[in-house]
Amino acid sequence: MADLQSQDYIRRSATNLTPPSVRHHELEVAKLIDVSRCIGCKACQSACMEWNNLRPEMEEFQGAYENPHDLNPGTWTLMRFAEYEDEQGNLEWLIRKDGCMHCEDPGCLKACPAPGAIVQYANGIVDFISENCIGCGYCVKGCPFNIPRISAQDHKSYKCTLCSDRVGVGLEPACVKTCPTGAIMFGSKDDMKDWAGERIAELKERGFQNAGLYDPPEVGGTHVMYVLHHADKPSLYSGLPDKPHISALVGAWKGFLKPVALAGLAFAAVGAFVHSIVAGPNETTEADEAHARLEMEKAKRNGSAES
Amino acid sequence: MTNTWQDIKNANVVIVMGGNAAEAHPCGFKWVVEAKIENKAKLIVVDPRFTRTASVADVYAPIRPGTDIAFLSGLMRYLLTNDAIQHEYVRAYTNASLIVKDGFAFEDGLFSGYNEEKRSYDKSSWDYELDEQGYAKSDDTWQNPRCVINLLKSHVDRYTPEMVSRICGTPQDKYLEICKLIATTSAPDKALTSLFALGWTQHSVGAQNIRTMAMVQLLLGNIGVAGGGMNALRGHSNIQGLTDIGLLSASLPGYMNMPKDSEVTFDKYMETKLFKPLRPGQTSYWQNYRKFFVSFQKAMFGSAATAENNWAYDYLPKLDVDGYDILRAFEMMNNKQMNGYICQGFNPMQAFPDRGKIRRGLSNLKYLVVMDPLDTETANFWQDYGPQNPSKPTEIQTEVFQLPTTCFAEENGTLVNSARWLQWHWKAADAPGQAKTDLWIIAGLYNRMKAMYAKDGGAFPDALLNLTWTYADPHEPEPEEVAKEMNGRALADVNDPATGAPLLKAGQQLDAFAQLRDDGTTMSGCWIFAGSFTDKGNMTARRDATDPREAGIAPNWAWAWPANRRILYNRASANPEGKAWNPAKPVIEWNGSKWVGVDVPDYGPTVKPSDSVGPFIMNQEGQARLFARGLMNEGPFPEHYEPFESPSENVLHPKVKNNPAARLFASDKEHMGASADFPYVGTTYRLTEHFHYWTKHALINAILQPEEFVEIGEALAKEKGIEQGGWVKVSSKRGQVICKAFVTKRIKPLMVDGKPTHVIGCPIHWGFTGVARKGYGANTLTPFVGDANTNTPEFKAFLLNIEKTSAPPAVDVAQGPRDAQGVPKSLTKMGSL
Amino acid sequence: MDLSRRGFIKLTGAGLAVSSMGALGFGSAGTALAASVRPFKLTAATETRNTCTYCSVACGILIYSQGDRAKNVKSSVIHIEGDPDHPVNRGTLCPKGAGLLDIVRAPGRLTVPKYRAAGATEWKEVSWDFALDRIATLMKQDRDANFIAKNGAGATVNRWNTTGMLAASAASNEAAYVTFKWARALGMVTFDNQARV
Amino acid sequence: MSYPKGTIVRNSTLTLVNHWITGLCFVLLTLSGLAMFHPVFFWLSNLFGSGQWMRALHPWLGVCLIVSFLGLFIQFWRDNLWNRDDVEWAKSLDKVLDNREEEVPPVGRFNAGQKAVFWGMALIIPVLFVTGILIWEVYFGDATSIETQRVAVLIHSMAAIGAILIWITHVYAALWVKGSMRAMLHGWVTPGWAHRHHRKWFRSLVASGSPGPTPDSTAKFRD
Repeated sequence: MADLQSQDYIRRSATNLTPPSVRHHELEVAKLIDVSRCIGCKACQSACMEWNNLRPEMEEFQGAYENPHDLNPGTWTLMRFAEYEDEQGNLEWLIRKDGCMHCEDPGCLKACPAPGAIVQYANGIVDFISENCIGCGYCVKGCPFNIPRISAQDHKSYKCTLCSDRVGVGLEPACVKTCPTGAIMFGSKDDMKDWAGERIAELKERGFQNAGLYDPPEVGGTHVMYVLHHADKPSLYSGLPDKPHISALVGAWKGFLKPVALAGLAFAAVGAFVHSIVAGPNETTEADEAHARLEMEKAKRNGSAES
Repeated sequence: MTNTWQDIKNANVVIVMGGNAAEAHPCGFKWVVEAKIENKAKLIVVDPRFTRTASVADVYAPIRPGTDIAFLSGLMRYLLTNDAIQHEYVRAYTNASLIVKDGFAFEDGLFSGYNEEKRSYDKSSWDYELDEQGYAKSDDTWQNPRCVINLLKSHVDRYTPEMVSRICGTPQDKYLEICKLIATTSAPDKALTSLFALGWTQHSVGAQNIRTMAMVQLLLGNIGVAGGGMNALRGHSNIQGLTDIGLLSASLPGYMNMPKDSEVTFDKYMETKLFKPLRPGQTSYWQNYRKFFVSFQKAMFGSAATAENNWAYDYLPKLDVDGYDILRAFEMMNNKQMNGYICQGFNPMQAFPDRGKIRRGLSNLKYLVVMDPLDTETANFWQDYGPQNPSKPTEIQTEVFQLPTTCFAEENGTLVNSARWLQWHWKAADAPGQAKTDLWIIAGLYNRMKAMYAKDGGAFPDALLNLTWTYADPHEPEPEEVAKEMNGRALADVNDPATGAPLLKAGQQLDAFAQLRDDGTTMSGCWIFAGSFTDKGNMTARRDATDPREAGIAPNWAWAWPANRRILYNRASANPEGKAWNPAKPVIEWNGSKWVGVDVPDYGPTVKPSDSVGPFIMNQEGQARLFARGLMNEGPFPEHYEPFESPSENVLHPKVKNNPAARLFASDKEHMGASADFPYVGTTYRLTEHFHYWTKHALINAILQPEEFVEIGEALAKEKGIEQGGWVKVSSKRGQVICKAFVTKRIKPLMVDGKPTHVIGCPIHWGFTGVARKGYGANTLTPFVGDANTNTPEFKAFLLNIEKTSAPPAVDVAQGPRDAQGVPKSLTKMGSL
Repeated sequence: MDLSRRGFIKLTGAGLAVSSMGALGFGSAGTALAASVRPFKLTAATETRNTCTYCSVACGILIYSQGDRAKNVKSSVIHIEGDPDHPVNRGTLCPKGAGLLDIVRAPGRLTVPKYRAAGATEWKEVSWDFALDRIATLMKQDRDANFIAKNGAGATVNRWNTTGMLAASAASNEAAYVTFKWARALGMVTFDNQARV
Repeated sequence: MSYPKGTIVRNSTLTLVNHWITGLCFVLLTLSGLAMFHPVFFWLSNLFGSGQWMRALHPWLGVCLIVSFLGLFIQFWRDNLWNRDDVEWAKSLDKVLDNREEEVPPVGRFNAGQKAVFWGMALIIPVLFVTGILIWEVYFGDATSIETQRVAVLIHSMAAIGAILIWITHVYAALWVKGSMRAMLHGWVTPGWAHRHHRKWFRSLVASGSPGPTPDSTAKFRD
């Protein structure tokens, strides 16, 4: 666990010990995606590929502007396009940058069975440490946003790192820097919330009465937030979950089942042990052998008589 | 652009029409978003498609491709009838008050002086009535029915909202909402900015599209002010620079004109360049033309250009036609009138209309030279790439050279951006393999030809042998040397003509074009660049981004032509008394003794407001022109003409359907389709993921948009049984493309003259080279006809048909050229065939 | 000329706030971080200011190349991102600009002069001398055969219209001007550029 | 296989091999499964070389297990059918646990406890297999929805815990009832063992003169 030496972790997958917590005074960062400013140009996607040296497979045109057609191990962020007509028939092209939300309470980390394969830094970034990843796909099941993807080549899970390598040296993530219209902003979580407030006020002035911030409390808030013009209906934006939460099934699996199962197994083992002490072995006695012999001989005699 | 990119943030209303700024210029578009946020600006988008720009617009209206003039003329009518014009500005700064000659008329779609046989106008009646001193007559009261403003009113009167909607297919309510919003910027302290690009230029009425909007901006008083202007968002990193330096068939550097056949002598040439003021006291800066020209000739031919030989006037070729533009060049090739062609970083197989004609033209050449960093379709036009390029190599007798060049990352130099900034860039890496700079290659050809002519003689070698070539290394001039040459320097000591005080020492770099002389004592390769590389250093390399008052000027960042001026016509940002129209955003103001402000005045720095010198100092009137005089080929006022391929009649004047002054070659006339066979309106455009035909070589961009497709509306898809992502055959009279269909809600049928009209959108980015999937190229479909003034091809409005089809066989989509048996080599290599 | 961005700022004394990503990077405190996050890849790369080659917004870019320009290094570009000091783009780049690396290092980049003889079915790699000699010869032959010194009316026109040229739209002004000089001195009139389309 | 004189064959050689393959698979699956289930067991992944190896092997072991268990099932299912004796036996479970088996009603080849283990495993192993397939990321990760997989992974874990509990009972019973291990290692039991634990089975063999494991085995009883 040499990596804990960075003393930057606040959570580490499949680890029951408390990470170093003396250096707790770190700035929590956040990325704010203002959907109302986004022009869907995919610069973020381009910069993400470039900075992270990713080149996913070139696909075919599949009847949509989404290219590739979904997130994949080499596509950590993806512009999703939804043509939406409201009740009055007004067309809106709702374009959303999809990618890891860096939850405060990350479902992937909760589900991960490999110690240290998923970590959360004190600045809020949830990062996958490939060295420790075993490729089980539990993070996929744990994530409320359907983000992680397992590589078919190396069987490791991949997703946006929020450019932890850039943030670690004091820079902003590559997608943030490149965003031509400033639809992606980066800073402290508090500052981003303030800025979102200004943006929402402006959107309301422009007639978007339901404008709001997407920082879902069900996952403890996220370090990637959206300003939405229709915050009442996040699912309009290519299926952004209305109320994202770690599935109850995952909660059961990673929550109560773990202690209950351990207790059950321990109970069984201890029960057996106690029984072996109390009752002792069940041994075949000489009497049993004698009974058996008698019966066998009797049968033999009967058999001979018959023959 | 008249203004800067950052200045867009000062706008109150932004109109994106004739362009798609968010997709084609995302980083410039940030300033629109900034205007929305910081300035509470409203964004209007008018486009045949609901684009990504429209996705962030406050108001979007659809329009049928090729009908912008009707829309904008209707807008002018709205402004004039609702008195939503900035009166003081229009009166003082435009030619609204000037009186037009009696002979000028407009009837049934034609202006006075039309010659049907020549398809051109005698423009002599398109001018002002002059007084005895040769000045234009004027009526500031606008009572005279012949004054420009009244002629304009009656000219646009036909463009009622009903008529606009009938022609454009734009719903009236949306149209009127836009008119109303734009009208708000007629207030002196409000500004509208117009952002446009090829959506306006690529029409047979391209120049008039832009001119119409410029007139709107003048009526609103939005030229020269912060947050206003006409902002052409240029497409390529140095397309502005190449235009500035005159690499166009009829141009010389600094927007001087190539001599014509008729201008047999230098004096004759200068006769048309006198630019005598048309109003009293005006500057008419082009009066200095002779200084620019002589200094240019001195730069070109050095001591061989003398007063005695008329500054080597004969060394320059003379044009026998208006221009040898690209359309003419390929027409000549098809007629076997050309033997050689050099494509320097240019890919006409993708970029020019009617690809079949381009391929046939190149096949007729004796030799073709392609200089490019990338493997282009043009260089490979002779190869068989299957249906996307069905050439037969053995039948093509063209010798082809493909010369590898460096790209931006591997060389130093300046590029001129859309806002006229010259920005120096530095070499970051070595060239790959044997790739060489353009400077090295051109120098190599120059030195070889010079040696051959010096040794063997030949046709008129004088100009070549006397060309200035004084570079330290004649085989590869240093960019700094050439930059200094364009800036210009004194060839002898230069003194102030008024005081006799010494201004410049011989050999000293010029600080400004005002120092140019017509006596051969100065030289400057491109007069508008004078001041860019002075004895103080390379001004284009300046990196001070400070921007006083965050005005969007950044005066010390790089250098802008002319004279480091960032907003053109900025004198018009102040009222006639010299006070800013918008006190919150002054550009320059009169402080009692001189003009001061955040920008360099586009005006005499000490010319008093009371002198009544107009702000448009390059014009002979000193005023901007609502009436263009003879400067436009199809009329001094814009008029709606249908595209050459159009689904509807010209409802304004059925007899004159198309631009009467546009040139159409006879052979191309036969290749124009009729709406009976091709019932849908096609338009071509770029997608934000790609840059023209380059980024199909860049894997990242190929991943972001891998394959050729067309966009169609749901109604058309339903009518034709086309599925989302299904294969379609798109055809015009000139060719066909087989690609996928993107069925979208963003294109809706338009009601044009009572008929539903469908639009098919054709993104242009795919070809048969590169890492992206192989495509036909939208130019397979487009018509070979150009704008009447610029001959820019009509890519934006033509006729198409579309049919559902089945997926093509694998061999037809396989990458790479084919072998002699017609089998793609990429497949035989893999052994899968 | 000092090619680095920081060097230039010092040179001009502009005194701007500079985002010095190269200077940051890994000190001793960073090594522990490196155990978990990916190491910052630009720590000692050479940074050069340039301008995006695509559209006319002319975004400022920072090109990072491998190597410190030592004699024994052939530098190659490893990363490109926006120049935060540039007043127009302020560090941002569009999807094309953000992917510039892939055009600089495109598989379709040409590295060797090639020649295709009349009727040939294949390219042939040739030397620069062969290519330029042959082009110059072909041009001179055509020019000498078709040059129009005087028109029908006997006026000097010194025009050559049987060989034409399309000039680049992304070449520098300097390349453009030298091209202009050469082409016009030859009397070339069929001479145009991308502005037309 | 040869057996000592006077012994009864409890399990055929095929059964022995089949059982131990099943058992080995089960143990390895338990070790790897527990490693992926709870952090306190993750160290067990080292037994497989690494976490990645463990993750890769686990599902393949599962495939082996179900094939192997199918063999056991075919061999054992008939003798594990429930009958009245089992009810009686189950009623006397306290006596069984107290090692007073002589007071327990006689049973056939398998007693009710063994049958419960058999049917428990016969039920759970297919469940583990099916749910395991659904969450086998490498091949079936995209085949079903994530929600389905969440259900599957929860059922898989619960089923596995159930299987392990049964297994603990099974192993303990084998250790507790002396002679059982030998029956599974060498195949034979003493007549006394058979008489004590599976008297009806013993008597059916004696009556048929079969050496075991079933009355209809062809070999003659050995002296």
